[in-house]
Amino acid sequence: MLIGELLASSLRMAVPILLTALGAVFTERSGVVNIGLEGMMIVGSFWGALGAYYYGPYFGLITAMAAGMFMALIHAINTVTFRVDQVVSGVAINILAYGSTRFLSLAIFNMATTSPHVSGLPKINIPVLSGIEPLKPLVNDISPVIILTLLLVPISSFVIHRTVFGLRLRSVGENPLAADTLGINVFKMKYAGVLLSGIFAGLSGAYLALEHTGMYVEGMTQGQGFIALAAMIFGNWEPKGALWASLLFGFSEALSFRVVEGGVVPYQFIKMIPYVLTLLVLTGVVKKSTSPAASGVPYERGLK
Amino acid sequence: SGNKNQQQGQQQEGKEKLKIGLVFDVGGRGDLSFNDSAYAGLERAAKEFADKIEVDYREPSAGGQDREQLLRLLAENGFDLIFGVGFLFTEHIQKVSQEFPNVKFALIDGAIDGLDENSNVACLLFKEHEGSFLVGAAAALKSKTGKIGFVGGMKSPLIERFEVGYMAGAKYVNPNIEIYSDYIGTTGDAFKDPVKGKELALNQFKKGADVVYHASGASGVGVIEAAAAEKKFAIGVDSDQSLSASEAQRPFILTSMLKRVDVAVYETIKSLVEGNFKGGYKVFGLTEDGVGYAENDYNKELIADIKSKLEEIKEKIIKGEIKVPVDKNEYNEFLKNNFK
Amino acid sequence: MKKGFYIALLRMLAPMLAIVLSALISSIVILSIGKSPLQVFYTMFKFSLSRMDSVAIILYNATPLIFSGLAVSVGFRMGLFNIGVEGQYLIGAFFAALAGFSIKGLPAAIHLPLVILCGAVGGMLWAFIPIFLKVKRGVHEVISTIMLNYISYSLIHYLIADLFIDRSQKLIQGLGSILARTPKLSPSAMMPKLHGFLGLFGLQLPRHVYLNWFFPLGILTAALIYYLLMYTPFGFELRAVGQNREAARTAGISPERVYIIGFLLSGALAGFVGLSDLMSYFGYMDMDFPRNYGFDGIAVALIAQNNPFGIIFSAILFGFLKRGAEGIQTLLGVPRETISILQAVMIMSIVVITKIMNDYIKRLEKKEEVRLC
Amino acid sequence: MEKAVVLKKITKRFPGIVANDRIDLEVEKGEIHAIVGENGAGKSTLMKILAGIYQPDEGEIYIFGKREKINSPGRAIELKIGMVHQHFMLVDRFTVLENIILGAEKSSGIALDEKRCRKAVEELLALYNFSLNLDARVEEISVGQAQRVEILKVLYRGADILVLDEPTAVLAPQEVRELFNNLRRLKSEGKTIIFISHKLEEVLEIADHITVLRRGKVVGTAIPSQVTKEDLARMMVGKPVMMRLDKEPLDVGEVLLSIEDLVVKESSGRPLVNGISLKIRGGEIYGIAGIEGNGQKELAEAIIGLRTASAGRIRVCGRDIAGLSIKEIRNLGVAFIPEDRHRQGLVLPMKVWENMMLGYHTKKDFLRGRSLNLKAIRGFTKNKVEEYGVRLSSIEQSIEGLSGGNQQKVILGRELSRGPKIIVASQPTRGLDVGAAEFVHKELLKMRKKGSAILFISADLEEVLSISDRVGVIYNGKITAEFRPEEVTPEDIGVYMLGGEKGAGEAK
Ligand SMILES: Nc1ncnc2c1ncn2[C@@H]1O[C@H](COP(=O)(O)OP(=O)(O)OP(=O)(O)O)[C@@H](O)[C@H]1O
Ligand SMILES: Nc1ncnc2c1ncn2[C@@H]1O[C@H](COP(=O)(O)OP(=O)(O)OP(=O)(O)O)[C@@H](O)[C@H]1O
Ligand SMILES: [Mg+2]
Ligand SMILES: [Mg+2]
Repeated sequence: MLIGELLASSLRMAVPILLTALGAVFTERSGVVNIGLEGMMIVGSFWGALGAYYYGPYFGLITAMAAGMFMALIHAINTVTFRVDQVVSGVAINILAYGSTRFLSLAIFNMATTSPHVSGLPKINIPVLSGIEPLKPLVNDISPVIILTLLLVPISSFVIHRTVFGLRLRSVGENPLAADTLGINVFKMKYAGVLLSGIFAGLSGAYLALEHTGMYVEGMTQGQGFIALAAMIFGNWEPKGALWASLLFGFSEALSFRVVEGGVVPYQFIKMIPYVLTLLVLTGVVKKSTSPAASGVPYERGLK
Repeated sequence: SGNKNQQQGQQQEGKEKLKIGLVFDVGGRGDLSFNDSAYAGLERAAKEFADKIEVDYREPSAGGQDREQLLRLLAENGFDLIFGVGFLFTEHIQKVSQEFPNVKFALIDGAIDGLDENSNVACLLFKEHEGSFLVGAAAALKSKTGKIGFVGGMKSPLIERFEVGYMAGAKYVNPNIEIYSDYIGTTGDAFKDPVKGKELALNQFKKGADVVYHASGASGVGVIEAAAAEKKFAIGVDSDQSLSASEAQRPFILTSMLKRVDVAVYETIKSLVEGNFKGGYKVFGLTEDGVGYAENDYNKELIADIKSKLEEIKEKIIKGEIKVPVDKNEYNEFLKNNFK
Repeated sequence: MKKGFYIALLRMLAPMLAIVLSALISSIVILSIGKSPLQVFYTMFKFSLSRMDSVAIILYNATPLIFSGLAVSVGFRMGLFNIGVEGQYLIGAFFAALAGFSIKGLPAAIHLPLVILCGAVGGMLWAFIPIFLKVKRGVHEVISTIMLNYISYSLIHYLIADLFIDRSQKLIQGLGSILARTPKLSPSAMMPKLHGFLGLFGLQLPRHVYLNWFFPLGILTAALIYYLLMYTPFGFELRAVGQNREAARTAGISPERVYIIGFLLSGALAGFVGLSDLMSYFGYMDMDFPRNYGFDGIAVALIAQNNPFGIIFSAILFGFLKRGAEGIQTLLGVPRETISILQAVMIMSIVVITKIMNDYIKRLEKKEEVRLC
Repeated sequence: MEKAVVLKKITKRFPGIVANDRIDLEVEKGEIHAIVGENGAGKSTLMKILAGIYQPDEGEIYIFGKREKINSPGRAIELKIGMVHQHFMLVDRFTVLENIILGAEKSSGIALDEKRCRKAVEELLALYNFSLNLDARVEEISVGQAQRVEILKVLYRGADILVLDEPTAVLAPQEVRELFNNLRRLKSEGKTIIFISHKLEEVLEIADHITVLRRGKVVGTAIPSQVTKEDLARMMVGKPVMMRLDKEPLDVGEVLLSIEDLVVKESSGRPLVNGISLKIRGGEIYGIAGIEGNGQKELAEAIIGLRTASAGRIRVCGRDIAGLSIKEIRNLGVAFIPEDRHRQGLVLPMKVWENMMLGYHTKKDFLRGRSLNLKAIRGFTKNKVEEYGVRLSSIEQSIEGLSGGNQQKVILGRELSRGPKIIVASQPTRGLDVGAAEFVHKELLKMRKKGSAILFISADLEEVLSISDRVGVIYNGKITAEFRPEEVTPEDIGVYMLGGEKGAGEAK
């Protein structure tokens, strides 16, 4: 029972990280580093609430993804078309996301930091599994976005490894010149990778606002875009890896909620658990990182 | 010189009306509790004294480092009374008020040493522990499981006062009650993390609590959401959170601990308008109706059965028959005295 | 020669063009809330540049960013991304505070350098963890520094809210709130302001300005870093490792050694970031101690293309925007978010335009070269 | 005869240089047409224009008589033009199969239909009698195999016009044979082949027509039967070229480099160098011949300390280097000319003079106190640039902008100027034209005369045989045979390079 609760809580905490990390896999695989994911989550949370406030949760999810994609488009124009430093562009995206949501929030809701309440998608029960007692918290009354996210892991994996699109996307991140000589449109592929990451991050933000909390609160992303980046690296640029990394992180967060305060350990140290655990696991698991060979390097045809 | 003209122009304009400025705490307008409450007071005054005052407000940057500059700029630009919302303004108001002896300042929640009636600073202080004591009692009275919870934002002496008052109130009603207590985080971000707020509250509910009180700013949204999801009770804080909650959440908000920052702001402006602004310390407790618990159309029935008991306790506090603890030490003493 | 002049002109022009472009884009934002862009920009410049105190405040704002920009840039120069400046400066500031409040009775001439040293040591210690993990265990520095930032937040909270909280703070009638903060630094640990020095030149700064000796120290540090990078064997090794680690290794340079020393240097610079605020403005460290300098430093360093002197200028640009935001908010009631948007747009247009310009200049220079040979 | 490709007045300018200057070229359908020229003559550029990578500034292109505008590699593929690039264009981390099908995948819906792709590729393999493990990652296969992958990529797309840019630079003679057989076969199928090479014998052997470029211009055309190697070389360079090395008789000193039973393993545990022993004396050049990927790179890297020996011993001037750092080994007097100058030899974005001090930047004469003595370093660089005739505009320019030959001269200047006792030269002339290669050889011979022990590794057999005093053949991490150059022919050695039997032509 309590184990079920712990796992359910882990899952809820892991989902936003996982979604964004999946997006990060796509952009990184196309060779574009995107540290603007945090900002894309921020606009996702705001635009998700905005869309849902006026036209309901489904529309909210769509506006969130569109908003994330729009920020990603800016990043793509900066880094793919103009080939500027990908980190700078990402930093600027984060600032822009912060400033523009606050600005719009004031303009639209007349409040700088919160939206009105919005309702999320109807919660669902998973038919067969919901009867099994220990699984109950995991499969009853859960957000459809959680299911969607979990499904997106094998789907992303399939897309990356087993489709024409995926093969081309990876080739562009590994050796854009080679891809180019084979008639693959490098720019289109990179745009696709970056835009996908924006869509995922936007959805992740919307999950926080619509599905978890029921409103937009400024800063509710709490730096999870960066954690997602870490999860993606930790997961070795693979959707499945990102899943395990996000779950590890979600689990340690959920665990930290459950460590009772007042013992010998000051509570601040309990708050460190997720980060320390991640660090420890990383230290224990040495593996050769296999970042895409041309990650972070702008491409221009005819450059050596 | 254009600048000077402009400034003078503004000052001349301002001379006809009193200029009231307010600088928010981090989080700004829309936090659904503290800042919004201050804003409500400002608005009310603006409406009531529309022909005598004009009001304006500022928000500090996300880290809040420019508080002092904002205060100073308001003072330079001819404002007559300037509020700093939150104890983090303590040092800044102390400094700036000395630079501008002709400008009045009001500090909410913070205490500056050595003020008197003639000072140009008024400290508006609240007895949050008294209000929390009442909602703690309400929680204990309403709890069927004998377990209740508290979720704080960032741990700090101020938030601990909410926690301690709440626990004392609950124990006062039911000495055997079990109280879970959690804090969200270790930075100011803990006041805008509804995701963790919800998870912590959910965890408390799952452990058996059926009423959870929060003092966590905008993170409280998550606590209320958790209560609605679990069909248990949440207790709001600062302003009457039943009013800002969604339709679906309202049945699950037992009450809110009111901290009448709006009253404090309004009263201070009023005193200025009426020409009897006084420096020093203004304390808002149960006696002054500066703190309390909320009753509204949505929770009237919920608290109907315990209201008389709450009123009784309130009287005792006002009369001094109950001494509400303000920190952990006093709380332990409180427990010793009441249940030996 | 004429071409050289032309190129220099283009170089100068790039940032101007960027500023104009971002101003244009921001104008749309300003128009959308029904204010006049011209008035906003006029006010912003006027307010920031026509007042002595504004100018000083801009430099004060720039001070921590110079150090964090330098810290980040040292990392970038050797090919590492130090996102951890954020945590490093908080730990550094705490170490400095600890040395500042716990030691009493030392003359300032000894105490002050000691406190600064402690700041640097704190930053180095916190930087040592990720670089040690990277070199010994292959842990990616981006992940470890992100984690360590969060860990530092909690650790700092523990240190200043529990362990070293100033217990001498008094409440009024048991009310108000004491701050979760350290005791105050001894006066001998406080950095003098620049007022006296500038007074010698007839410049009178208002009392409320906290511009202090960390600003000149920042410029000096930038110069030292420049010298280190360009004129010393270690600086050369650092750049070589950053630009081609394999070639550097082949040439007998140990990248691991360079990483460790370089990252510690970066951490030491990060240790300076919080000191200007701590030792001149606050005099204590509390839970409200300024955040995000580490992240701002990334933008500062990259806009300056990791050039130490460029960093001074981009830090001042950031300081200017911050001051300008206060000005237009106070004088015109324009929300400060407008400036955040302006800032983001400005960063983007600066990098985009300098990129286009540089490509163009490179082409021009190539033409020149051929004619020479 | 139908013309497959006609180029008219093609001009391509790069910033500051005219890479192709009004080039006319006619290639008949079904012929093998060779293009030769010095480094930087503009051969690759011209072919890249044909492949859609560069756009010509002026000029016209006709493919099978039709005027075409080839504005992207995709368009070139549509026109059935395929190019095998000088630097392989392969995705190292992909499998052979993935590399071949990339961009022309067969799919079912959105999914990749791997089965159909595999079948199509296997048919091609059978047709051309290629053997390749389709599931091997490209980073694991040999250079010869990688080249086959490149050719298959082109064939898979059904190209009718094949462009091969220096395809033989890294192949063993037997592999070259095999390649030529395939080219002839493709020719007999009616495919048109354009072939670039610095190796003039090859060109004379395989080509039907030859076009010679010099400094971006066509300086002549020839038919192989009517010209000699020397004629071609003269056309290329514009003056007579000496084709043979003048080597003074051997005058050896004591053993400076001695290697005993050296084993170097990959991180996975597979031995790359598997028990090599050799001794080199001062004044001696020991050549290592072998197909790339047989452990020569690792052997070189073990000597300089980039890899650690898992067994065996390396002694430099009698001193065991186990446990020494690269820097310490270099200080013992070991100079290293790495095979991949861009990856290991140079820091490309840095200036010429900065590259000139790389690895020697802590030498006393480059320091003043604890700082760099920039004046001394610049002065040193200027001297070397003059001495070696490095063509550049300024020592302040980044070394990226120099041609390969000139980059190599900088490395030589740097590594040879401190009187090294031992020189490890790994593929030092790869990609260099005859003139530049000759220069490298002369410099190495100078060092030999001065008494250095030189380990000379090359895939180019002619070269190894002409410069070395002794030649060892490396195969699978072992020295499988050792010769004196005058005792053998390239073909004999080729047998060993491909793993042939011991004893066939072995000499003591
Ligand atoms: N992308 C480019 N940008 C600028 N200059 C270039 C570029 N590509 C080639 N060049 C220049 O054009 C000239 C011709 O180069 P190209 O690569 O065609 O020579 P090549 O004949 O193939 O030489 P090699 O024998 O070394 O392969 C050289 O001077 C080179 O520096
Ligand atoms: N984008 C570029 N900008 C400047 N110079 C270039 C560029 N691309 C290539 N070059 C120059 O063109 C010359 C030949 O380029 P190419 O791509 O043909 O390599 P390459 O012929 O194999 O060189 P090498 O064989 O000498 O290593 C080189 O000297 C290189 O420096
Ligand atoms: Mg070429
Ligand atoms: Mg070449």
